Amino acid sequence: MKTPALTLNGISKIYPGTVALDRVSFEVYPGEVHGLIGKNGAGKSTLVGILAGLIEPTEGTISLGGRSFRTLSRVRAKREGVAIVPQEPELILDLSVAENLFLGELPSRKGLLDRKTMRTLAEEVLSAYGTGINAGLLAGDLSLSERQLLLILKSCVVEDAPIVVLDESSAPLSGRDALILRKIVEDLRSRGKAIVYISHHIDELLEICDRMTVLRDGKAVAVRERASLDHASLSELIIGEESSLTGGRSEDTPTPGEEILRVEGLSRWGAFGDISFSLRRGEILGLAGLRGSGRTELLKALAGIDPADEGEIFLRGNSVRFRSPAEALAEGIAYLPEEREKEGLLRSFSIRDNLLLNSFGNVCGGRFISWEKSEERALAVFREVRVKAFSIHQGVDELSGGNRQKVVIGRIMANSPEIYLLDEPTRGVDIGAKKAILSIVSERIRNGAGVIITSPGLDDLIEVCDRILVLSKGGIFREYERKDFSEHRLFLDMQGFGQQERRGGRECQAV
Amino acid sequence: SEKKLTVGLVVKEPTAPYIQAFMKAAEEKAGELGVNLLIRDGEGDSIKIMDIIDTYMAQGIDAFILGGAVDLRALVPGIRRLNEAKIPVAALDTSPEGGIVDFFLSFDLVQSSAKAAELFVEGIKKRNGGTVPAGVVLEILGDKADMFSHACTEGFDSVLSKYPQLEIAQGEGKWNNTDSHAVVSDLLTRFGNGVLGIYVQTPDIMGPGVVAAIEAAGLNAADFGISGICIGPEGIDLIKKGKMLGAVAQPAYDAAALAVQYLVDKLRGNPVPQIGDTVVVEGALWSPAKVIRNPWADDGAFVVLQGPLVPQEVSPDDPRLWENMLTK
Amino acid sequence: MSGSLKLRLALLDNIIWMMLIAFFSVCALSIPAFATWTNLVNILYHTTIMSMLVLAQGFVLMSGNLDLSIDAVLAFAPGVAVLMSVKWFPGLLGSPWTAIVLTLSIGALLGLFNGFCVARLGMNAFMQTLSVSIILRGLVLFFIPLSIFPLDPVYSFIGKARIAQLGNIPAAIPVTFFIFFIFHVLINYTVFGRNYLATGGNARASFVAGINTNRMIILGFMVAGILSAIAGMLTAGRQDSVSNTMGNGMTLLAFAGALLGGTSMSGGKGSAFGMLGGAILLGMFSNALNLLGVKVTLIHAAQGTLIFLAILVDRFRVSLRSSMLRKEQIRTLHREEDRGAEYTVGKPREESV
Amino acid sequence: MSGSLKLRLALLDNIIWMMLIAFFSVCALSIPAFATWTNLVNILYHTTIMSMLVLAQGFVLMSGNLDLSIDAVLAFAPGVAVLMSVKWFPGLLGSPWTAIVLTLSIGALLGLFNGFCVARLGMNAFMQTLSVSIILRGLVLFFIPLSIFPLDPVYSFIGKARIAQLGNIPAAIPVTFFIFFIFHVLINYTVFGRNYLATGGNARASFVAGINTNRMIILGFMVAGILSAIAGMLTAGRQDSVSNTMGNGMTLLAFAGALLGGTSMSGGKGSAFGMLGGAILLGMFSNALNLLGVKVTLIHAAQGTLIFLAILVDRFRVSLRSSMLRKEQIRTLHREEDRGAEYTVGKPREESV
Ligand SMILES: Nc1ncnc2c1ncn2[C@@H]1O[C@H](COP(=O)(O)OP(=O)(O)OP(=O)(O)O)[C@@H](O)[C@H]1O
Ligand SMILES: Nc1ncnc2c1ncn2[C@@H]1O[C@H](COP(=O)(O)OP(=O)(O)OP(=O)(O)O)[C@@H](O)[C@H]1O
Ligand SMILES: [Mg+2]
Ligand SMILES: [Mg+2]
Repeated sequence: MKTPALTLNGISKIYPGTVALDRVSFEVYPGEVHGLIGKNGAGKSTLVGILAGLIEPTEGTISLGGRSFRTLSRVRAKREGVAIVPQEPELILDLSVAENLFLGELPSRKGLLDRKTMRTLAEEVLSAYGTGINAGLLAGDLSLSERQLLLILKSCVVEDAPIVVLDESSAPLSGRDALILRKIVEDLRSRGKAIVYISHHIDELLEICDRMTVLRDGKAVAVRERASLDHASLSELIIGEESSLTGGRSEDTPTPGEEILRVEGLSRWGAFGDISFSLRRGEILGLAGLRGSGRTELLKALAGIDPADEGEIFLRGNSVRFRSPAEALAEGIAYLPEEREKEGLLRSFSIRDNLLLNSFGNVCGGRFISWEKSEERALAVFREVRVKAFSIHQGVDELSGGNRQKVVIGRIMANSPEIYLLDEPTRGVDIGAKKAILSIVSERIRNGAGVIITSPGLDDLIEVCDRILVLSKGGIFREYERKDFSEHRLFLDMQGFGQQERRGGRECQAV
Repeated sequence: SEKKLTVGLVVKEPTAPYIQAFMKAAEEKAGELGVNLLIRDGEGDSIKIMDIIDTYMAQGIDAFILGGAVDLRALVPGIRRLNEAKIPVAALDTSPEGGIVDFFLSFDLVQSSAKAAELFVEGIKKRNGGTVPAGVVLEILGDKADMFSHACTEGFDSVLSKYPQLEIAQGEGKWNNTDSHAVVSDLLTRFGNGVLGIYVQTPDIMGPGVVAAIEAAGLNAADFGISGICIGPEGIDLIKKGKMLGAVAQPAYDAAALAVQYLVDKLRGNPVPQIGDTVVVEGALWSPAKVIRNPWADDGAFVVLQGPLVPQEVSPDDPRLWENMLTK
Repeated sequence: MSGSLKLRLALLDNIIWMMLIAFFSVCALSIPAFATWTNLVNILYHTTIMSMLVLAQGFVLMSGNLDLSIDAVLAFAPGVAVLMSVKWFPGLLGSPWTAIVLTLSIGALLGLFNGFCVARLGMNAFMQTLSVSIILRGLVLFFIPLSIFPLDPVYSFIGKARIAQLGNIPAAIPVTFFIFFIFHVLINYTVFGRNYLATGGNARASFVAGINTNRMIILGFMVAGILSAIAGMLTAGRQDSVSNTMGNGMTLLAFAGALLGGTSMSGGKGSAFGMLGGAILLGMFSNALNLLGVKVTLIHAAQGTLIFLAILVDRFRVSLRSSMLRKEQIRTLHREEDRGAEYTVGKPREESV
Repeated sequence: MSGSLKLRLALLDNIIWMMLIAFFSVCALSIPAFATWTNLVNILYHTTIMSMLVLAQGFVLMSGNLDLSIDAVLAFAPGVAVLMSVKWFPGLLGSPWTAIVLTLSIGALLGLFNGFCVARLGMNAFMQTLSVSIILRGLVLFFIPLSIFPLDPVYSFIGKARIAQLGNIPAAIPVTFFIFFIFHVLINYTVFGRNYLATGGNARASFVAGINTNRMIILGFMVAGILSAIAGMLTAGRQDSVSNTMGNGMTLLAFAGALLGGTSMSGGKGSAFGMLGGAILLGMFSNALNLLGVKVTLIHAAQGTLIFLAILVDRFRVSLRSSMLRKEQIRTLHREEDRGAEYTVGKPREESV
């Protein structure tokens, strides 16, 4: 029998008010991709954080390569061969791509930085997997997906560690980048590395993992071989008792009402061009596209965050021009940001204050705050989006990644806007919560409001949308009615095969 | 027996050596007379000084000494509160411009500055064959915001106005050597060889910087006839080395000792100097001291102490100079 | 959560007031003249000016910026206002009421300028307010080489007058308390206050969420300007003159007061009462040292040490708080265990970041 | 990217030197004695002390912290070192070389203390260094009520001596340049430098990447302490004495110099040459105003205005930079069009290909 590359023994982690892990034991063998699964707040990130020396355990031992530790510092863990891509990955935006890639082990000669070697090595790594990222750029110039890819390459390839932890690394990746990740993981497995893989995507888990450990409320409840699992049984394992997945789109949806938003010839230099479409009340419109296809930029333009250079927006028939999100919000347009840490959350605020961030005025109906009313409203939203926390007065900093996402979604709902611009609302939430969010979108939110939604994968869109626009290189490529939805065709369109119906696009970027 | 008297002293700010002399003299005198002495730092801030006055009054002081201040008008409400409480007040260095100040003990800043300025002009004459040629003289100020500085300039101007051929260029040395060094370097550059002399308001804390700047420019400090008021230990050193022409010695030590003496005398009912008197103490550098009505405050006596010129009137080694008493 | 825990947490969250009370008690027991009515009134009276600056600085900090020009505004606003009303346009603006309005307006305008440059032009707040501060100090020196006095009693009222009906305490004290109360309400009970705090917590996220963050930042600077102008009126009133050295060097201590009072350098946090506590603590330190008769050359070192100890205590609050919560959690778990739940818990340990 | 664009970008990135050259040219043309050898040497000589402080502050800023105690260390380190070697233990530590080593060690120890409290105890850097600064200033006053002079020529060498072989320029100038050069290499060409910058850029990410961020922060403060101690030796040497007012009030201007030189308040950015430029620009401002004969009462206001203008110019660099890059991108697109690439440029068109 092989010896495990790592063993966690009876690990507990107690936070004030929360037991994040309760005597969890966990093993991973070399050459194995070990899935770590569970609902939001089950304790996955805490577990791998302890393994990587980011979090100090309350009790238990960690064994790596035959040695036992009660706690690990990050420096120590790294020396013992643990590489990690954390759930909220961060780069040093002012350093170059190459420097970020080698941070912590910069190539040097006698203490002096060896830039040439670094550049060459970086280009090698970046091109080996066909990422198309330029090593000379600053990290700050990269898109979200590219940044994530960069960190994955750093941990998986550059650090060349025997143990690699990927905490929901596929979440921000769009289509092709997700394939690159898969290829990287395959390589690691074939080279005998031990990989801990966290994800909420059932299909992805089934495809990649060899074994899976299920966490539920901080306890390891099961360890299963891939062979013994299928889609349904895995979902059931994750969700637990409430095994029947409620939610999703019910088929008898009301027919959309009058047009509330129309966009004509909207362009912004460098992002998208000549975009025209309309949205009706009660309609859910999906935006599909690859990384950099311009979905986020388009939504930001509609929300007044980065206003468009050209074109017109008609709201309920009137031409409007928003210079700031405040103006858009006043007209009932709310935007759910894609980057929840940077643009969504206030880390020094409690859950309640985050939920009501821009709706205190609405909720209290004036300039002065009634804390009773606010509390009531916040609690209602808190329950509706099912944040796992013991109180709405807890800081958002103390929440798991998925629960933070739920808080941001709750905030959008607290304001009851007329147009919802939801940029990847289901990112990082577990399958149960995902169903719940999608059902909120398709059942409740759409009543009297219009929704524009994006998602990194197509299945969410296919599930809830009435219509899908495929964006490619900043232009609308094709439009699908619900009856024409086909995953295959949508996918091909996203890649940009066939340009016949192309409208607008990057050619107008020079305007 | 009566209760032990308490005298409260507030100093302008304790970084300068002559303030150290105030504190030392007051302490010694208080010990000698058997009274308590409290000392606080006014941090060059009138509000702070008034805060301390309030605190002193809460503590129940019997007499108050103001050891210099940056702004002489702004602290007047504090002096008035002392007057209302019938607490006698003495002032050193500079006088408050309001309220009743029982004893103001200092040399006359304007007069002393004029005396130093006359020495300064004499020096120019001597270096230029007995005449005052046309040219530039530098006046290195302390701090434009400080009333002390204003009085010095007034005295300096009163003499220099008689020599219209002299152009005065001011520079701010901020009461420290680094800034006086920089500003003198710049002004020497600006006027090239045309500088006839350098007047430094208070060479005790700006002199070494000025001398260093002159020497850094490859020139000889003796050619600039540096003069001013207040000497300080470093000034004494410069005089001995011949790098400073001379300065009016500030009677810092004696003034503080006299302040304690007079206040205690007044409280104990002993005779104190009255306006119109002349105080004479054999062998004291500050004697004879005329006592006149305080021209700045609402009322009170100004005991005008003498400030002799060093080294012209008194040797730099004279043991009666506070500079020599402090560093002994 | 048990009641006693809640109480202890509340005490911890108001640690500045706990420190204040602790320090007060020690002083009251050991320094004779300390706990007298006169001395306590003195402490509060002496704190009024600094507390306005602490509030000004703290308020700007809450929005994630900082203002180094507050002490210069303190001198400039009343200086120029009095000049205008007494010297430049005595006919037009001669009334002391006009002078008061002028003072506050000048403060607000200077704040507007700072805020505009920071929010709209994207200047670095540190550099912006530092350069404005140097310019204003320079102008004050130019305009007011010599003090202007006496002031009209109406103008000097809030700084100087004593209120006979209230045990003869200085008017400045109730005025200060009232202003702090207003800010307490503003910060905690208005939508503006929440939006303002949010801007400091994460400006980008607040902007995206539809808060007019630029306006918040500009208003923050304006408020700081007005508060500094009030501090200037208090100063001028107290000394019954305007002079060019007013407020010199108070800015850094104002920072210290605000931070001690629980404001965060990185924005998004702050309470008016905390800041008041911070200001009073600083005032009490210097009062106690003065009464104690610490040697004058050592008084600064002693004051610095007290401040250092205060931040050390404040620092331990954070660890204490989480350890208290954790203990409580463990207690709950044990109770569950007794009831047959399956948890057992090991020794709690400090968490490192 | 075209060569000319690269050049223009490089110029923009060194805007502080561009401003310096521009300001220099204006002064050289309009102020008679300005562009003389002596005056230029003077400017550099006067800048040496401030430039050390700018480097100290800038270096700490790069790691995302700040240090308000640098000017107090400037006075404390040489003060106590000289006291020890001249008064307290003349037998043991009497050599001026020991005094130099002592000075630097005291600077380093004070930095270590600051760094330890900030990195390990999690104290707020502002409060930590502010309180240390107050304490040190207090102790300096206590230990050095009167200046100590003269100093040993070995000790005062770097502050005072002139080097005959180098056209008689003060030793301080080459020493300063050499230190800046060392830091240039340290920051840009060593692994330590990159790790240090990374810590300031994003402490969390650097921590995850396995960098000992606490060590970086502590080292940063220690370096600042040593540089401040060197600044103190330069000051003491120049005035040939140690006195308690040395360095008073220089900290804020050191910030200004560092920020003008391109350092960022939020860390992760900074270049040694930029900081040198910032320090020299500040020195040139005050030199030019002195040479111009600006009235003493207006000199502060003028200096503040110049600083304000400098940050305004610096501010425009950012917009200018992105507009230049944007134009370049358009040009590239045009070129692609000429080559018949699949994208068409110009007015948005309905059809394509
Ligand atoms: N700093 C903290 N303070 C208090 N509680 C915390 C803290 N960090 C995490 N928790 C709690 O620990 C539990 C486990 O969180 P963890 O981040 O490990 O969940 P997760 O399984 O990774 O969830 P997700 O899928 O949403 O990322 C959650 O209930 C969370 O609220
Ligand atoms: N901050 C930025 N700086 C420079 N370019 C950017 C920035 N943000 C986006 N872009 C560019 O704008 C274009 C559109 O990006 P956008 O984020 O809208 O794409 P997306 O379809 O939302 O993709 P993703 O899957 O990454 O969310 C891309 O070419 C991207 O590189
Ligand atoms: Mg997680
Ligand atoms: Mg996107």
